Amino acid sequence: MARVIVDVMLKPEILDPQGRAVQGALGRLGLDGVKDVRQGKQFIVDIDGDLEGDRLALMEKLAGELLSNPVIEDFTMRVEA
Amino acid sequence: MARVIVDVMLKPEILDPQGRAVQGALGRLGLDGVKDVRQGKQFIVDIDGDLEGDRLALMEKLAGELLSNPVIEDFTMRVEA
Amino acid sequence: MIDTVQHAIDDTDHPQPYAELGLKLDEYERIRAILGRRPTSSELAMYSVMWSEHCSYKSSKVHLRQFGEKAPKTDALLVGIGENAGVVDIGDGWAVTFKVESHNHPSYVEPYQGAATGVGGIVRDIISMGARPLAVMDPLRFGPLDAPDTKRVLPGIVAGVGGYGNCLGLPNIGGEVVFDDTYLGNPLVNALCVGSMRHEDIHLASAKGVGNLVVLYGARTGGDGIGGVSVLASETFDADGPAKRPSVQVGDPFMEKLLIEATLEVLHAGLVEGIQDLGGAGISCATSELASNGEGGMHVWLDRVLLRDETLSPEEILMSESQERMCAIVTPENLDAFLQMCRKWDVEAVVIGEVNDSGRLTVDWHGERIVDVPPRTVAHEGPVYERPYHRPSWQDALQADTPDSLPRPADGEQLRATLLNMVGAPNLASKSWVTSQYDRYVLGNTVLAQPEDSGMVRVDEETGRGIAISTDCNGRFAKLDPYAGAQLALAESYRNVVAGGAIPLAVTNCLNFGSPEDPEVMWQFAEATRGLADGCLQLGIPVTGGNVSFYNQTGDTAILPTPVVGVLGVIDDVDRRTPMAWGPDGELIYLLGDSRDEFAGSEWAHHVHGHLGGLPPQVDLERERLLGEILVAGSRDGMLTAAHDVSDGGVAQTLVEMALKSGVGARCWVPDGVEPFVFLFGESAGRAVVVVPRSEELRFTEMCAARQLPAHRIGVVDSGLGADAGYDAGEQVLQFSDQFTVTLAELRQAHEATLPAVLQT
Amino acid sequence: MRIGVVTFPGTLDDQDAARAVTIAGGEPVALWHGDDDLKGVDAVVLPGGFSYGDYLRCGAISRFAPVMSSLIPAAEGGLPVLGICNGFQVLCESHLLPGALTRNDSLHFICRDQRLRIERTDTMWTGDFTDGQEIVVPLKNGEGCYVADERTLDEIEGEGRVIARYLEVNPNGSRRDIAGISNARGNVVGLMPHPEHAVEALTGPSVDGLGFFTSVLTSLVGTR
Ligand SMILES: Nc1ncnc2c1ncn2[C@@H]1O[C@H](COP(=O)(O)OP(=O)(O)O)[C@@H](O)[C@H]1O
Ligand SMILES: [Mg+2]
Repeated sequence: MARVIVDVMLKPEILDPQGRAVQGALGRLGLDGVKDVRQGKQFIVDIDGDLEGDRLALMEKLAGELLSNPVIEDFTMRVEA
Repeated sequence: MARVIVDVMLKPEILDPQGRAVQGALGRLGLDGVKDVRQGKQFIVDIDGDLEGDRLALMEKLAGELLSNPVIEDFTMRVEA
Repeated sequence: MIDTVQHAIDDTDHPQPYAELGLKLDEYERIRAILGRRPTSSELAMYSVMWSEHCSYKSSKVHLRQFGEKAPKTDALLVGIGENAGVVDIGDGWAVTFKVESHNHPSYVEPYQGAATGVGGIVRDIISMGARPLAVMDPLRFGPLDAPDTKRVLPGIVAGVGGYGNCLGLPNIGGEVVFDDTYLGNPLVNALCVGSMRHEDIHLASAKGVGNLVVLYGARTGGDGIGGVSVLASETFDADGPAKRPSVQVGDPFMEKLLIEATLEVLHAGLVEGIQDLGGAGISCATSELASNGEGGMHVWLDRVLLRDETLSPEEILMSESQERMCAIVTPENLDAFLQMCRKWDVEAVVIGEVNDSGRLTVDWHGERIVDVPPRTVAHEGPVYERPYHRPSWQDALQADTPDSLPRPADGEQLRATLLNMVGAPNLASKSWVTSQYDRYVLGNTVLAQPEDSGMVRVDEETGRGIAISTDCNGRFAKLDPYAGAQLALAESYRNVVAGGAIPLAVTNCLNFGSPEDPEVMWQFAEATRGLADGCLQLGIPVTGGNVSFYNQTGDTAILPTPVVGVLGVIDDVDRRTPMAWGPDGELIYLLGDSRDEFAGSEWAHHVHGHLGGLPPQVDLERERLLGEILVAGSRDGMLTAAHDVSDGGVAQTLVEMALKSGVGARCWVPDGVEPFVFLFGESAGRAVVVVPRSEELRFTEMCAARQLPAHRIGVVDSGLGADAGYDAGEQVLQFSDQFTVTLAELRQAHEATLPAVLQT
Repeated sequence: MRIGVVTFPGTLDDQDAARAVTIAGGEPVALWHGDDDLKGVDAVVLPGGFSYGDYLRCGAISRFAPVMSSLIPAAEGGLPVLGICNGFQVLCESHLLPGALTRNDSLHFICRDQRLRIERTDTMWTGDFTDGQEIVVPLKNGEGCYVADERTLDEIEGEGRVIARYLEVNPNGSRRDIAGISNARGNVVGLMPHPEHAVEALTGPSVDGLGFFTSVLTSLVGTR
């Protein structure tokens, strides 16, 4: 059993209205000095057996093509055994 | 300058239609053995100065009340200096 | 440890948590008497949810009977009260079903999901009748606009209604947004759905045919919402359900869309003998109702239910209120075809039971019998209460406290200021901050939607046959006099439907009240119900269904009694609808009906003076009916360019809304014998403003005279008044002769700024 | 002329798109997401809706549907394809069109009658409009904010591939007020607003949307 965690974030040059809205709200609720907020997605994928070789490569490919859109997003992926 | 990373996930007992849709897609695209997928949010908050004492407590409170909805979501928060 | 029937027989004195499940001791004793032993824990779960106020209508039943007893004779009713939703014949072989339901308490706890699942639930009611859903509506009520909790609750509820309905592909064609202090700790989220079908496609919830199979299909069953609707809707908030399960249901509109398509396919293919949606009380409700309406026997293998969470106990599976599930009765020969259509739509389906003639509902869990009950005692023979009620001690004082001595605007300048203030009042201001979050175009059949008087959709693309619906209620009127208030709600809804040119056919309602255990609230309920039933009889339109929501209160303070009434009308060609925007220069503006000095419960008294007292406007349902006949005839014979009913905010509000919608100004005057202030802001019932082309004036006024409906010419559409009034020549203005002039730009600003100013973040 | 209309699970405006095709004088042909057979149609409309619930990202899951495995090469080969709203999102996710559509800057779903200017009339879907023509059609979306990096934006502007722009109000924060774009060849067009809801005076704010559907019929006749 493996657990794959994929974090997806908008590329820095793409406007993030949700992050901006959160930044505004944090300020209004009294948290000073918030410079920037980005809102991304996190996927937790639980998968049977070991994730190696071809399956690992496929997971990596899908993280980059399905779970994230390379036109606007970056992703990171890590596997926890 | 501190960086706060807040991960927000639906509580395990709450239905996650997004995760289910992703699970279905991963399977159709040839990744076998996917047992479960949960989709959550990640916030990256960059904040001036050190985050300690009251400000840290406030950030923690807002992570639990603003960034996540305690009725249906759990969160974890970590601070990177 | 599974509590089996055998175990219940052997260990019959085992103490049971009936009180925590919301059952009273005598109710528990009755269950024991029915079964001749103590119930198993699964049986107790079933009885407790099915006998809750929400599912059993135990406090309201004795009053609701009037809707049947006093039902007017009509051929239009194909299926009456008691089914998932009533069905009305609209002609040409078409039938329509509609219903409104509340999701008040869940929406307070979790606004987005509460409202979303409210929409999801009512849509399933409509598809379970065999109808294709056509549209949704959402009557909403909140605390004061500027209250912090309103800012928490309102955006979430609106996003939830929109999120679910938009994703399902159902146009939102109307609703209400009302603000009042009493809803602060208890907002009202009512949701309406309407659907259409051919007569031969009507389906009912019954399990007929020994040997037929019970198929559960749709989403998997999870732990969400256990005790949700029932606990939340029946008792007040502090009594939360079983601790380890969240009492919030999460909706999946995508699954519901697939469920609609799959359901309509299996129904049209003739693969279904009976069908039932799963809402409050989940599998308990669906199986006991299906069995009780059918041959009277059913066996269920509960361990076959597909689960999202393998740790669920059988009691929890029986009670789970997971969304997006349906139950169908299918013959063994049709099973494969049924399952295949489900697969086409990626919908999971599994046989969980079988119809038999045992007269019992039996449930097994891995080979052990955990339920063995007569299904009628669960579904239909729950407790019925004659709750005590009496006229509130404060009612006389409230009615004696008339608005007559409130200071009124004295001259044109003050009237003008009052108008600008009123059109921006939260209850009268533009609701487009809300409605612009709703898709009103999808399906391509929406003929009228917000801000029109009614929502109108085309049912038949060939002939243009269509329907119109409006929902209304002024809770302040209902507080002043619940009997009259319910009739005023009915009258307003009726008027909104006829204003568009449709002929009213049927009524649905959502009766939102405080605690039925409070005799004064119970009196409000009894009076409102009586008023509505009498009113429907007089107008000749039957109540086909509805919903009761009790326990809407914060502490001891109940909400305004809020009997929301929805009227459905038919129009044989939607091309002949009457919109609210007036046409070109020179058309004549008429006020139909009588204007009296009636301000009790009015928006003016509420908004300007914070006053509530006196007797509500006079109700004259014969007059409403006559007004309706004139408006329908005017539409049918092409005599009217526009029509708009007069209600909250009076004639002034009506004229402003018509002018803003069309963007063209008008010159108006006050008819003889009426005080300007009373004319502009009074809220007498039975009135509408219509716009008549000059060529039709004689024909129209003669018709009104012949039918003895008062018709006063009160204005003329005029785009060229700007220069006379000292503005730029092109400036559009509304001019009240001898009183004041105001530009449409000022009115628009006042009307449209209110909601965004508070809600835009 | 046979125009395919694709239905994915969660597609909502397929019946409207088919109606628009009919009113324009074409013959609508239903195409199913799970079937890679394009049935020999002359053009395809990807209608609006919430395919796969719009979970993950709008259009992200639909892109991998069997029908797309035929449609993508056909579009690259010149088959006229119009993606409306969710269909536009699918086209971007499929990389038939550049850029992406993200959450509206207001963070709300928005439904309004939207004024647009037609910027280019030499695509297969806009030929019946006049240059610079202003039209009003419904707009309804939650994720309609068109984004791309500056280089890409400059490139599509430079090649004249912006086919429609928002006027008066930019309802969702789209870069450079972009409401619709085409590919270089002009056969694939993506549009956020909904022309299929503006084909009958009775139910739409105008009949301006019809032009998209008549355009493709006209251009197909021309190429035959
Ligand atoms: N929550 C809502 N959802 C959809 N439409 C709404 C909602 N609230 C108000 N509307 C629409 O806005 C318009 C104005 O509402 P209202 O003033 O209550 O109408 P009326 O007084 O004619 O009943 C109507 O078309 C109504 O259907
Ligand atoms: Mg009205």
